[in-house]
Amino acid sequence: MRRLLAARAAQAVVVVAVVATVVFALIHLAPGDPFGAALESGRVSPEVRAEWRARYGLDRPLAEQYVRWIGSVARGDLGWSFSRNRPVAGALASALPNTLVLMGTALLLSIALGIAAAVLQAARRGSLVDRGSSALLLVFYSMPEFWLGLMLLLAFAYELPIFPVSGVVDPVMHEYMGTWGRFVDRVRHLALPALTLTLLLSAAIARHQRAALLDVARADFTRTARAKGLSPRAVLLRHALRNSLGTTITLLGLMFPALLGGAVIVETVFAWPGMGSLATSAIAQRDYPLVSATAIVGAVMTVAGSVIADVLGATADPRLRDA
Amino acid sequence: MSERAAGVRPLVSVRDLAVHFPVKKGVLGRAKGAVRAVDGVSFDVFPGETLALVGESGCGKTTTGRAVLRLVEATAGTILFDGTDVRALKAEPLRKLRRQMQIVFQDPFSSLNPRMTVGATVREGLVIHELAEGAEADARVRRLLEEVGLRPDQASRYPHELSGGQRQRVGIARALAVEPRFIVCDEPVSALDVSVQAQVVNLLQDLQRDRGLAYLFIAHDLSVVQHVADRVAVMYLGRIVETAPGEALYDEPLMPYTQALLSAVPVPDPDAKRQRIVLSGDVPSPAAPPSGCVFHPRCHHPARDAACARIVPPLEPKGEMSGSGKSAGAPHLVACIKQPPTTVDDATQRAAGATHPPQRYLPVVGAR
Amino acid sequence: MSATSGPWSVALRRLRRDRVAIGAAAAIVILALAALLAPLIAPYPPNAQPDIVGMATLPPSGAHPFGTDVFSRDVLTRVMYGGRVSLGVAVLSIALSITIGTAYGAVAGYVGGATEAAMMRLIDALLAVPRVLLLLLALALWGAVGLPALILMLGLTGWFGTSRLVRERVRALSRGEFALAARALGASHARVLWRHVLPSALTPVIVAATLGIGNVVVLEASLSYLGIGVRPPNASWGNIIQEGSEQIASGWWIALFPGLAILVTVVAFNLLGDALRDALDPRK
Amino acid sequence: MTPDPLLDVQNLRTTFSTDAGPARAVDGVSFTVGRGETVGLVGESGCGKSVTALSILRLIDGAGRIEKDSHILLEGRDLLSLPEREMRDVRGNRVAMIWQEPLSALNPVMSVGDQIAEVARVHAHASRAEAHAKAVEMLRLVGIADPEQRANEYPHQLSGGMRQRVVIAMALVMSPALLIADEPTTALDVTIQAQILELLAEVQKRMGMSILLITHDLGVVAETASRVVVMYAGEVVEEAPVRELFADAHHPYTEGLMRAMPRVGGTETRLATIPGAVPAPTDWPHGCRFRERCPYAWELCEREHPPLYQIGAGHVSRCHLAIEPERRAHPHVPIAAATGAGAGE
Amino acid sequence: MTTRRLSAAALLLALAACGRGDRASGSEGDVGGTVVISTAAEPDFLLPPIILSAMGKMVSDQLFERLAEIGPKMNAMGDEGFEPRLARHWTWAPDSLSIAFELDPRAHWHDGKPVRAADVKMGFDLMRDPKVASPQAPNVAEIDSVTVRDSLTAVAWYHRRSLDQFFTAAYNVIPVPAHLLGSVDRANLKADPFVRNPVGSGPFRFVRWVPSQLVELVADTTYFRGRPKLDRVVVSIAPDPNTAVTRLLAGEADFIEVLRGEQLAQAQKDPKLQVKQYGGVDYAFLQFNLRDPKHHGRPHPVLGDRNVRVALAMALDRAAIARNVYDTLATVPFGPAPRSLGIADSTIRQIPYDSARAKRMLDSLGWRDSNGDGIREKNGVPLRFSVMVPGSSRPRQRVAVLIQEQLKGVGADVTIDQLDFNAMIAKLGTRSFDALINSWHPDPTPSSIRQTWTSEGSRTNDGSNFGSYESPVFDAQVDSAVASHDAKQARTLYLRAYQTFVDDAPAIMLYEPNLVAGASKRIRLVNLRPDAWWAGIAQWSIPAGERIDRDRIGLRPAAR
Repeated sequence: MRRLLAARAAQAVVVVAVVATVVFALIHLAPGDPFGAALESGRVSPEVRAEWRARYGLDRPLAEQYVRWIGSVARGDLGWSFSRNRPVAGALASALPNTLVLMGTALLLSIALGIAAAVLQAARRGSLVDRGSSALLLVFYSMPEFWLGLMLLLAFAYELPIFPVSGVVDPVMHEYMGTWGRFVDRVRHLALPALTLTLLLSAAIARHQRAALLDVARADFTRTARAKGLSPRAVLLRHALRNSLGTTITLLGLMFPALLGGAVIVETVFAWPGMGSLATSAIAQRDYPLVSATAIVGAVMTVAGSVIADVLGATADPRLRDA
Repeated sequence: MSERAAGVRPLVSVRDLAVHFPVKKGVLGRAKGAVRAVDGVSFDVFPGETLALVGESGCGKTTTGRAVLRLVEATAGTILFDGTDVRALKAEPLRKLRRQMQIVFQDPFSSLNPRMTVGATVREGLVIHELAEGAEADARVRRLLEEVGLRPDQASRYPHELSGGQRQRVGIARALAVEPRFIVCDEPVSALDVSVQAQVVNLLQDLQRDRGLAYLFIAHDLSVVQHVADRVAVMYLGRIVETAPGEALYDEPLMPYTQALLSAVPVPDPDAKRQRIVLSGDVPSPAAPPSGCVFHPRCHHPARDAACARIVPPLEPKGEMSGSGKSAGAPHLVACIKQPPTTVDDATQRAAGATHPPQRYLPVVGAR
Repeated sequence: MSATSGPWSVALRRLRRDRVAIGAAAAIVILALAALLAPLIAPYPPNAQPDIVGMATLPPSGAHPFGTDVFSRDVLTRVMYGGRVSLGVAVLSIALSITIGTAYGAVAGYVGGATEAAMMRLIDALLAVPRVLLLLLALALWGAVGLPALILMLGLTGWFGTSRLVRERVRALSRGEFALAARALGASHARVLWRHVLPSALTPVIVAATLGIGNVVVLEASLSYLGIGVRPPNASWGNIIQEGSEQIASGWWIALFPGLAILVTVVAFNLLGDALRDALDPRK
Repeated sequence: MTPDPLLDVQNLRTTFSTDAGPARAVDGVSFTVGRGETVGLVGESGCGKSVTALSILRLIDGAGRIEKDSHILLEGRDLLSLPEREMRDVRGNRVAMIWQEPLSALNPVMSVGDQIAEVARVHAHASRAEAHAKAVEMLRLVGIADPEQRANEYPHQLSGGMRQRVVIAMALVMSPALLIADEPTTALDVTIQAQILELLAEVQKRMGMSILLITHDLGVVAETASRVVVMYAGEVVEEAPVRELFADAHHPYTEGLMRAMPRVGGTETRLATIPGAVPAPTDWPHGCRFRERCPYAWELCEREHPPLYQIGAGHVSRCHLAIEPERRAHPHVPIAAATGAGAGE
Repeated sequence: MTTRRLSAAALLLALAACGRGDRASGSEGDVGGTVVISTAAEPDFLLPPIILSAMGKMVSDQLFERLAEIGPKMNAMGDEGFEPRLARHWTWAPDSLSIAFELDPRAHWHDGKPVRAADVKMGFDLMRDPKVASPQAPNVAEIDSVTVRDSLTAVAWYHRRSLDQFFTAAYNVIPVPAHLLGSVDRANLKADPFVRNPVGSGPFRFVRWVPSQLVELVADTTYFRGRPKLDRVVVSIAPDPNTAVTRLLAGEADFIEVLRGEQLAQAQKDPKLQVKQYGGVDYAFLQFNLRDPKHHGRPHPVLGDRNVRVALAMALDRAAIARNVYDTLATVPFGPAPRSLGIADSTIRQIPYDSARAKRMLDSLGWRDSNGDGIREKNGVPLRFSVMVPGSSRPRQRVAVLIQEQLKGVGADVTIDQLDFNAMIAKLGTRSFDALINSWHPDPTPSSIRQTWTSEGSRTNDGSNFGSYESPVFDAQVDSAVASHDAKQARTLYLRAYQTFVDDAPAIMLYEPNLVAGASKRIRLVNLRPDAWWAGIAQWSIPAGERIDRDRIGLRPAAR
């Protein structure tokens, strides 16, 4: 397990380096001066502009810029955000926890929901419950994130104002609430964005988990378990579920970027001040240091997610532990 | 190795063949050790004869067969095909040479392209080597199908529409299409039912007779091997531990491993009372083979002692030149320092910690 | 058995018996026809603004079954024309990404060794960036892009998964026995790859492509929602929704119908993809 | 056949629905297994022997079903009429099963100790500790060294032979009355096969259970079974005590099988073959199902489905030769030469 | 809408925010309460010399007091009507080349230190220092220097006399605390903690700024001119305009500066909300580039011809466009000045909407559709141009689509080039565009037209005459209007210039929106000025009986 972790950590470094390179290449491949627009407003004197360019090394040869860029990424120095007027690291530090809360909640809920649905479906395979819930899940699975978000917003914030429309907490009152009040406030704000992601994600998980369960149900050892005299329930929960979890965990690892992508859109719809909102606004404002940093942090999160998936997968499947 | 029947040159001659697969670890896939799948194997196959390579799963027999055809790259050793150094060939001459040496696989289903009809599969060799095209190729495909016992109209079938035996016949027809001189038969009948197995075994024998083919017949089933082989080589953990003409090997197996192997084969005769040698434990991992004689940890030879763990036994002649027919004059070679006669003299053995002198040990005499 | 019992005709026969697959295919055909034939069958010109003061944002009626938008344009017509863009973008970009992904994955999987390791590390890295983010970055960097560039970018960001899939299949198949048999016959690497490995490796790719079309339709809609997808005056389902999302209370029909079109499309492609996967499943 | 048999299978018919129509995989099979006896169930792939085994445990699922008029009496109780809950008490308890592929038969994510213990937990309602102790005891019984350690290992960490020992240990936890062994050594190397067969013989001696040994290998049957049931095309075609069968096989199929089998020490240079292949279970031929491959077949064989004829004591054969034995002297083709253009496959 | 304001940043920051200096008064009953202002814009900084964004301006105006405030007549010429703020009174030098401001000794910074003349100088110096690169440097270009005469007297020295020289110092030079900013690294001023955590001298104190979420201010009860009625002002930052409105409709916010269309209708129906029109100074137009975007020396191949521009203007039903986008809340402007400034009027002759005539005119100019593709050509050049619109402005995107379709009707092919804001700025800077839909938020002095429409504005780097409209006649008319000292005469001269502008059609005036603010009914809104709705926040109040939870927080600091 330790070897697995070490290998994955080394792999993660490679991945992040490649992502940093790709982002650098993208920015420098794009037409025009990458940092031009931010400096181009007529109010900035040429001298100042030259000074800024020098400060960010934009006057150097591309190769040197690249080395500096990789070097600063390696040091964790992510630069200065033009649009936020603060260090990129600070902007990330305030956004990241919100994203983690949103994604973490959605992930936990959807794993629980998705697996529960799949177990129910697999247990009643072919029944009305199975087919009905499969159809419903497919519809959720097929919905654009923003559309589902908009519909939930329309229903539960507009027409039936149970939940707040945006943000992480009540902007004004939160600071003046008690501990319980704050908790409730957070949960209320979290509800709709987390629900949106959860519905989409649990639909995906349930679909895969159901297929995995049915696959396992065909496996020889499931027959062995039945031949031992186990009840269908015990076979499903003790043998089939545990085995199929492996593929679901792997799937979650692979789905992590998509989940992050979904979070970007959901955060935008619900004005959730996380990495996604940060990235979209940074991109809209051509704040390249911030854009690059969000891409890199996104990659780090993805890699971390896949490492976690690997570790969990190895916990669920001893074969992977020795691999 | 064998200088019998002066003037007959081996068609295939393999010397000190080794195939090691690296065990990869870490991010960059650095090799950390190797699986010694084949570790110093030598043998000859003469025109028109069948050499059987026998052993249990994982002993390296399939890898050996593939390495001879350069379908896996050998780590060391030489492979001569009709005098040509196969390992030294560049891509194009190798491609050309493949016309002369073919392979038939164990699993007739996975070795056929599911998306190609029987006809296309058989025809492919003709196309590749530009042996025939158009109507002529069609005619040759039909002839080949008939020759292996299929109906010509089955050319338009797909593999999944055929039975196991029929598929294996297609595999054989594919190999025959390019008119090879040598075929590696890699467990060609072990996936088949008994009744079908007999059909395919007979077919292979008929083809050998009609076309003068040489076979390297890889198998784990000693009873099938006895029926097809002129000579038999027994492999264990990547090495040949005994080789002899068929009759000699089955009559008087000298390597303790061969003895155990032979004794373990169930005999379809309820009245046969035989002494069975049941080996303890499992085959060790080829990534960490035992020192000395690789078989020594499981050996039942009464003279087994510390020297067995120290001395790598040479594959040396132990009996008189025997054999009849195609294998006439082939020697009986065994890798065991405890089975006299041996070139590893007493002094050497004692120096390696031997406590027992070699002694003739024949617990399974006359399986025949 | 008939002479046409190759894997594809078997799959087709299975599909023809699958009522869900038939329904999904029918839905796709209807949507595609409505889009393709829009210039012939759409009730109005797509961009005509008959009366921007009096006819803007009218609810569905006999004359305008899907209502009108803020510019007094017919929403049904717009949805039909939008389908041309949405489906066209999806199909073309999937075709592009499948081509690139297959070529890349095939090379990596067939060549193997250090080359493969390096190629796949790159894929790992590219897969680690959420595609939406990558697209946002690229589209923002290149500024306003036309449809060809959008297709190009969707295609260029969509092939990583395919290449992985192809790599795995090619790797397994090219080391498998029938590829070995072909090599033993003297077939060149190119021939083994092209004739033996790729045709079998493509089965899951075709399923993935079918499922992928739905994904790209959603992705295009999301990008348009974020304001960087298909730009007006080109109608796409995504930007009709975007326009409509601002009238959601007073003109719900503007966003609803293209949204339903997306939903039906994606559900249909998902069902078809699932059916295709089952039909091509050799275990059955 | 046996008085008061342990298992009495009567007219078992198991059908699967397939794209090509109903497949009568097992089609009216009857046989018995006496107490303490080892019965060999022999046949080639597709003959229905494995389906028979699964039917006994009622583990047929999906597209398959056991027809109404079938009976499987275990100690006099018809398993087919038991409610599912009671049937579960039979599985793994009175009747246990071991499988062909020990690796796939074991749950890869559960330690082997837990998998063995599970049987004790379910049937003996043992506590966790008791069950674990039982698992270790069983591992020791099947000859696994260092059982305490091995109990915590997972299937992939064991060798093929050891895995099969684990499967056997799992089957023996409740000292079942009947052990069904479905090709228990087919996936194993010959030296390991010898070990496993020896183990089975030993535990049978010690525990006294009956064994239904399903195999295609006549050699294995000759060495282990006391009575042999030969199946072909979903039917029993011959049943006899093992010596009698090997000495005097009556059914042409059994005869062909014996001759087609290469044997160590055999003298023939050329094997006899059975031409053609097993017909499809969706489309059994009428009359005698073997007649198209049979060297003796005549028009009666096409007209009339042969019943099981009594040949001798405990010896039955589904072949019309029983009533016209002189025809055996006149095969259509010399049996040894039947090879080559076997286009009828 | 926020970015629309931003796009006019150059002018916005020249704007005089004037406010009547009502003293805080009234009973105990209307002191207290929280107002949550919903916006989609985030302040950039909170230190006046480096602020560029409108929202930064709005917040800093609550935090930082200026020397004097413009009077109710909004007169920017001379000091007539100006009311004292930090400056108790001021003295003109006899030659009018300097003005001495005497500070109110009661004025103090929120850290308790008194406001001193050095603070005025510091405010000016920061604007002027090239290291700071203040975007507002041009706004104080008229001032040569600020000196400290004594601790309470600061003197502004001018290069030359002008009508708005008092306004320049009193409005644009905002004192900042020298004792806190004296030692900052000016080259890195934007990174200094102060700019995100300022100490001001105004009626509200800074509490906190959570990026992209909120800025919170609380009443300074020791403010020398009397504490504001509200306890607390929170700027709640939404990521987009829709969300900002939604927050008001959902009751999470109390005020939004602009409501329109559907959302306005919703707010009007909502019993908890009030809507309030307050005019506006914005005007939007379709601006043409008169120069060839590829060769600046040549006229634009299509739009360089005045007659073509006039024909295009005739083809546009501007009333319908305004109606479609703003319903009744916008009117077609008379000329390049909004009605609310009172300088332009209906006497200016307009180009009528007459598409038939537009077609005839184009025909006679030689633009004919000879190849039948629906688009006119002349000498092989198609009547085709692209129109830039910022991706952030929905109304302008909508207008672009309307214009596109209407011009298609007369055989002109318009492509819409939707750009993000910065990309658009870059193209404007290099003049590489055909046309754009833009909007100005001009300052109350009509002279600002120089920057936007005269030759001067087209040549200099700071100018905003992106279309290179260079008419000597118009230039001369504007110059004489600016030079005039008589208001009546100036008005006549300006009207003449506007007429020239309308006839030349370098841009087609589209609409001037009538801004409507939305607010919770419990807020008593005071002094929503067309140019600066926030001018009266210190006087807004919430009656005790109508307060809700957040109004009752009081002045206590946040629990954290």
